[in-house]
Amino acid sequence: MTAPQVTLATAHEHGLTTDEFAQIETILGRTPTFEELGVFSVMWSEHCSYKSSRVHLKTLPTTGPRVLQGPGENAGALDVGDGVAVVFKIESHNHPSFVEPFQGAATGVGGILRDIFTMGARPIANLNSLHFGRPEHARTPFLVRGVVAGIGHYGNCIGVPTVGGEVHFDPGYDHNILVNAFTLGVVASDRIFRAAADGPGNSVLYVGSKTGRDGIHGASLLASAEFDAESETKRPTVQVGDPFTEKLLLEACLELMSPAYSEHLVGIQDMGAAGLTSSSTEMASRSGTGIDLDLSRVPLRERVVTPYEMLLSESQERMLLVVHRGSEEIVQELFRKWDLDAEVIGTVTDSQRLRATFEGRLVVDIPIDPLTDGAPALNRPAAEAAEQETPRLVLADLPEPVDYGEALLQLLASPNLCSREWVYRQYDAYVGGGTIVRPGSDAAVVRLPGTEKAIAISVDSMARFCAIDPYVGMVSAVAESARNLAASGAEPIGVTNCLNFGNPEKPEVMWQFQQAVQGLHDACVAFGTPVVSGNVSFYNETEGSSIPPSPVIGMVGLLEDASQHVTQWFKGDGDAIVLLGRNHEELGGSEYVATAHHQVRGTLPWIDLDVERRLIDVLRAGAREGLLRSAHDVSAGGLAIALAECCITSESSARHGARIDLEDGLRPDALLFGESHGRAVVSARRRHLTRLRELADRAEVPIAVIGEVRGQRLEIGELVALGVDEMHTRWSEAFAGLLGEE
Amino acid sequence: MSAEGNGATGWLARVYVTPKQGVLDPQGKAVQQSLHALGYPEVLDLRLGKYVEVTLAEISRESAETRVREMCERLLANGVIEDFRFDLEASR
Amino acid sequence: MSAEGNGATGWLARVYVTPKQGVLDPQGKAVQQSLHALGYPEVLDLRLGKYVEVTLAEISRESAETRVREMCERLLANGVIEDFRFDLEASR
Amino acid sequence: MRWGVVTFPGSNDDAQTAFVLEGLLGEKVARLWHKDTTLGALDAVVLPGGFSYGDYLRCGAMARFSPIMSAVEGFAADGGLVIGVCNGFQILCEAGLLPGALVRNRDLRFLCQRTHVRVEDTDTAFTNRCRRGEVLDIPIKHGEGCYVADAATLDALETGRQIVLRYCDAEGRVTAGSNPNGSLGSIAGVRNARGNVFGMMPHPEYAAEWLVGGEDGRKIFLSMVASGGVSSDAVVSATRSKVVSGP
Ligand SMILES: Nc1ncnc2c1ncn2[C@@H]1O[C@H](COP(=O)(O)OP(=O)(O)O)[C@@H](O)[C@H]1O
Ligand SMILES: [Mg+2]
Repeated sequence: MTAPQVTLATAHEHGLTTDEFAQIETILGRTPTFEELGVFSVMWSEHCSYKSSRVHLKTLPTTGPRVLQGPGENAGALDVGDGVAVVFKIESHNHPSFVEPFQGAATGVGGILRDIFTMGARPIANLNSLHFGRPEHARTPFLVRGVVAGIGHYGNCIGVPTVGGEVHFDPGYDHNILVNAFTLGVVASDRIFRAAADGPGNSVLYVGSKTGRDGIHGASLLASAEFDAESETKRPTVQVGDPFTEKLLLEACLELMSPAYSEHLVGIQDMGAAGLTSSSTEMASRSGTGIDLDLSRVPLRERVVTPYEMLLSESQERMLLVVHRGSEEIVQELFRKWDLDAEVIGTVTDSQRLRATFEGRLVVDIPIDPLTDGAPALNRPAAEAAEQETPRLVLADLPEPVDYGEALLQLLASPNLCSREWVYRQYDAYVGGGTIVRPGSDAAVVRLPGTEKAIAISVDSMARFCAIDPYVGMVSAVAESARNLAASGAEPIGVTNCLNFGNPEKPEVMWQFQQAVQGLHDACVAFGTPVVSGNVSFYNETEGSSIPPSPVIGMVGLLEDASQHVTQWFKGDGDAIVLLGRNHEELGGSEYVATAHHQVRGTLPWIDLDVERRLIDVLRAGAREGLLRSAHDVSAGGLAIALAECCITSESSARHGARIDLEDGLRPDALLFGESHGRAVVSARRRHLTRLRELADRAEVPIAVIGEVRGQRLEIGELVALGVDEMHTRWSEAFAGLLGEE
Repeated sequence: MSAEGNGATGWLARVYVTPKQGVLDPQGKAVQQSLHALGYPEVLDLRLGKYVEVTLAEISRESAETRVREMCERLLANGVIEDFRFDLEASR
Repeated sequence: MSAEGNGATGWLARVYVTPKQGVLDPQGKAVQQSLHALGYPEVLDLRLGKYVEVTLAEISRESAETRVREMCERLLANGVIEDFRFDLEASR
Repeated sequence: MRWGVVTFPGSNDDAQTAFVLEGLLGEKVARLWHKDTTLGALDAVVLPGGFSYGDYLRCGAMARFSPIMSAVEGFAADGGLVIGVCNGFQILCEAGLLPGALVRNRDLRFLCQRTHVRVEDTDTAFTNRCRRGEVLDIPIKHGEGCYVADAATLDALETGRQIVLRYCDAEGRVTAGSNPNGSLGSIAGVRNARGNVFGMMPHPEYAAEWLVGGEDGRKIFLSMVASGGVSSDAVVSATRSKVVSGP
C-alpha cells in the first residue's frame, strides 16, 4: 500500500494553486509526500486558514473588561462575575446539512458542543439559526424536517437544552441552506482550559470514537469549494453523529478538567475540521512546540485506513489531549470508566515541526508555522456589484390593503413570521433545569448555576435587509439582538458571529463581506459588546449563484438577578400598553412589502445606534425596577405584528387582547407594518407609568401610552379588530401548513 | 411460494434497510458492546437496520417492483447513508 | 451458500424483529400514511420493524442457533411488543 | 428519607433530580453509578430521564442490563419504592418491573411541551399529596412516550387501579386532543400491582421551582416522602402530615 506520487496535478486536485504548490516545495525543500500534500491542502483551505477573511476580522473590537478569551481559541469567554465565566461560539454546518440534513445538522451541533466543553465549560444552552429556500421549493420540506430533527436528536440526546433560534425562508437559499449552531457553556473563570501543547516530552492522547474514513475532505474542502452537480458524485462519506458517545466524552472530559484530575492535563482540543491534522498542528503552534505522531496507534473503526486518511478523517466525537509525562495511565483509566478509547499516539517535541510516522516510516515532516500563522493570507479585491442599486420603493405606488385585519392575519401566517413552535417543540428546552425563558419570547434566558444571575441569548440575522444593504443589514441585526436581550431584561455583554457568504473570489461577494464586517464593527463598538468568537462560511454558492449575504450574530446578555427577567406576552387585563420609541413612515425592505407586494426593496429603515443604546437603557432600567409586566421589541412585521405577538405568544392558554389607539399621522400600512428601528412595546401596571415615564424622559426616549390590555380581541383604532384565538390559530398552524402537513 | 401466474395479485414486499458500508453505525456499535457485556463474545460484528413489511394491493409484479423500489428511494431508505434491498412475495 | 459440513464455521445471523400483531404500531402507521400522501395508495398495510445482521465467530450451527435465539429474547426484541425470527448463513 | 439516584451512561436528568431532592426538598441523596452492584441502605430509588445507551435499539433496552439493575430489582422485590421518569419509566418496562412498553410518539417526532396530567388515584405512594382528579402541570420531553400494552394488560391495569396519571387538558378532560403522544388510554403514569414501582413520562423534576417550570412536580416527590418509603396505604395516611424541611 504505497501512497500516490505527488505532482502539480495532484496538488490541483487538492484545491491548491500552482503558486501554493511552489510555496510548499520551497518550505520543505523537496516535493511533499502524499500525506504532506493532504496536510497542506486542509490547513491552507479557506475553512482552516481563513485566508480570505483574516485581514478583515482583525479589525473587529475584541477586548473589554469582561473578556477572558477573545477570538483565536475554540470559543470566546466572558467574565460574568462571582468567579463564573460564560464560553460561547456559533458555527456553520451548511454544506453537510444540504447533502444530508439530519446528520449534517446533528454533527453541526456535536461540533459546536465540543468547541465549548474543550475549554472546560459545561454547555447549558444551544441555539440555532436556519435559512431555508422557499417553502414551495420541492426540497424545502425535506430539508426543514431533517435539519430540525437532527438538531433535536443531538441536543436532546446529549442533554443540552435547545432554547432558541431563528428560521428564515427565502428563494436565495433554495440550493444552499444555512445551518448555524450556537452553544454557550459555563465554567469557573479561573479554570478555563486552552488548546496548548506545552512541555516537550509530554504525551499526546487520542480519546473518543475510533477513526473511520468519514468526512475526508469534508468540512474543510466542502466548505471551501462551490457546490455543483459534480460534488454530488465526489461526495465524501457522510458523517453520522453519535451523541451518546459525545455525552460520554463530555462527562469524561469535564471530569478530567475538574480539580481532582486537572493537574494531569496540559491542553485539550477537539478534532473538528481536518481532524487529527489541525488539532495537533494548532496545539503545537499555540505553544511554539512540535508534535510527533505515531499513526499506527490511532484507534481505527475499519481495517484499512491509510495514514493519509487518518490525518484527514473528520470522524466525529474525538478529542486530542496533551497530558504530563507520567500521567498517561491515570487519564486512560478515567476514560475507560466512561467506556471510551484513550491511546497515547504521540509526544510533544521542541522541533516546531509536525512529524508523523506510520509503521516506522516517516510520512509527514513539516514545520508548524507555515501551516498556521504563516498560512497564506489574501486581501482579495472587493467591488460593489453594479446591480446592487435597488430601485426606489415609491409608497404612493403601493395600494393600501382593503382590509387591515386580513392583512395582519396574512402576515401572521406568512413563512417568516408564523409561529416556530413546530420547530422548537422538537427540542428539549428543559434538560439541565436552568431554562427560565424557553423558545417563544424575544430571547432565551438561562440561569447561571450557583449564582442569582441569568444569561439571555439571542441569535439574529437580517438577510432581507442585508440583501439590500449588507452594512445596514448587519448593523440592524446587531441592534435587533441587543433589543431582544434588553426586552428580556438583560445587559448585552458580548457577541459571536457566523458570516455566511458566497464565493470570496468574486469581488462583489468580498464587497458584501467587507460591508458586513464594517457593520459588525460599528455596531459592536456602539453597544460596547466585544466580538469574542466567530466563524466564516464562504463558498455558499451553487452553480455560480450565490446566497444573499447572510451574517448571523449571537449576542449574550447578563441579568444580575434572574428573577428580573421579562417575557414578551401580555400578563393581565388593565395593564397599560406603552410604546417606547418613534414611528416613522418606513416600509423599505419590510416583511409586509415582501409578503403583500412581493418585493424585496426600498430604502431600509434609518438606524441610529445612539437611539438604540438609549432604548436599551430604558428597557433594562424598567426591568431592574420591576416595572415591566411584558416587553417586546418591534422588528419584522412592524408594530401590528409586535402587538399581535404580545397577545398570542404566551405558552399557556391564558392569552390577552388589547385595545390600541395610535395617533401618528402616518400612512396606516406604514404605521402598522413598517419596520422602523428603536422601538419596543411594553406593558406595565398603571401605578408604574409615572416612573416609567421618568426613565424614558431621562434617556430621551419617546414614550406614549397607546392602549390597554383587555379582553380577547386585538383592536387597533378603526383598522383592526381580531379575536385573539383567531390570530393564534392562523399563526400557530401556518408552519405545518408550509411543509404540507395539516 | 403461491402460484403467481401472470395476472395481477396482491404482494408482500419485504424491505431490508442497512447502513452503508463505511458509514458509522452508532446503534450497531452500542448493541454489539452490550452483547459482549451480556456474555456473547462470539459476536464479531453487528449492523442494525430497518425491516419493513409492505402489503400491496393487486398489481403486476413489474409494477410492484418499480413502485417498491421508488418507495425505498423516496422514503424508506436514506440513500446517502443507507442501502436497501427487497423481495416480493405474491399473497393470496 | 457455502458447504457447511458439521464442523464449526462462522455465521451471519439475520434477525427480523416485527411489531406483534395487535400491538399499536404508530411508526408503521405513520410511514404508511406518508406513502399514501406521496402517491402510493396501493399500500394496504405496513409494519415497521428492525433488521439486525450479526456476524458470529466459528461455532457449531446448534450453538449458533441457541445463542442467537437467546440474544433475541434477552436484548434484540422486546417480547411485550415484538416478535422475532432469524436465519443463519454459514460464512467463509 | 434516603434516596438513590442512578446514573446510566447517557442519563441526562440525574443531576436535576438530585438537585430537586437535595437542594429544594432537603432530602438525602446518594448518587449511584450504573456499574455499582449494591444500593446501600435506601428508602427510594429514582431511575432518571435521559438517553441511556443513546436509546439505541429500544429505549431502556440496554440499561436494564446494567449491573445496578439487579440491585434495583432486588430492592423492588423487597418492597422498596422505585420511580422511573421518562427514560427511567422505559427502563422499568424493559426490565419487566412495570407492564407494557413505550414506543415512538404518534407523529414520530420528539415532543417537548408543558402538559397536563390528571391524578387518577391518590392511594399510592407517589400521589398521596395530590387530590383525586387534580390536574398537574408538568412538562414532557420525549420521542418515545406512547404507552402500549395488550388488551388484557390494559384491563388488568384499569381494574387494579394501576393507572395513576392520564394526559388531560387544563380543565382535566381526557380527550384525543389532550393526548400528546398517542398513549393507549392516555396513560402518562402507571404503577405495579404491589404499588411500590411507578413510572411516568412527564418530568416532575422540571416542575419543582417557580422560576423554571412551576411547582406541581414536587407533589410526586413529596408524596413519596410522606409515604416514608413504604407503599402500604396505612403507613401513607399515618405519615401524611409530615412536613419537609430543608437542611
Ligand atoms: N430554529 C429555532 N430553534 C429554536 N427556537 C427558535 C427557532 N426559531 C425561532 N425560535 C424561537 O421562536 C421565537 C420567535 O423567533 P423570532 O421571530 O426569530 O424572534 P425575534 O424576532 O424576537 O428574534 C424566539 O423565541 C426564538 O428563540
Ligand atoms: Mg424580538
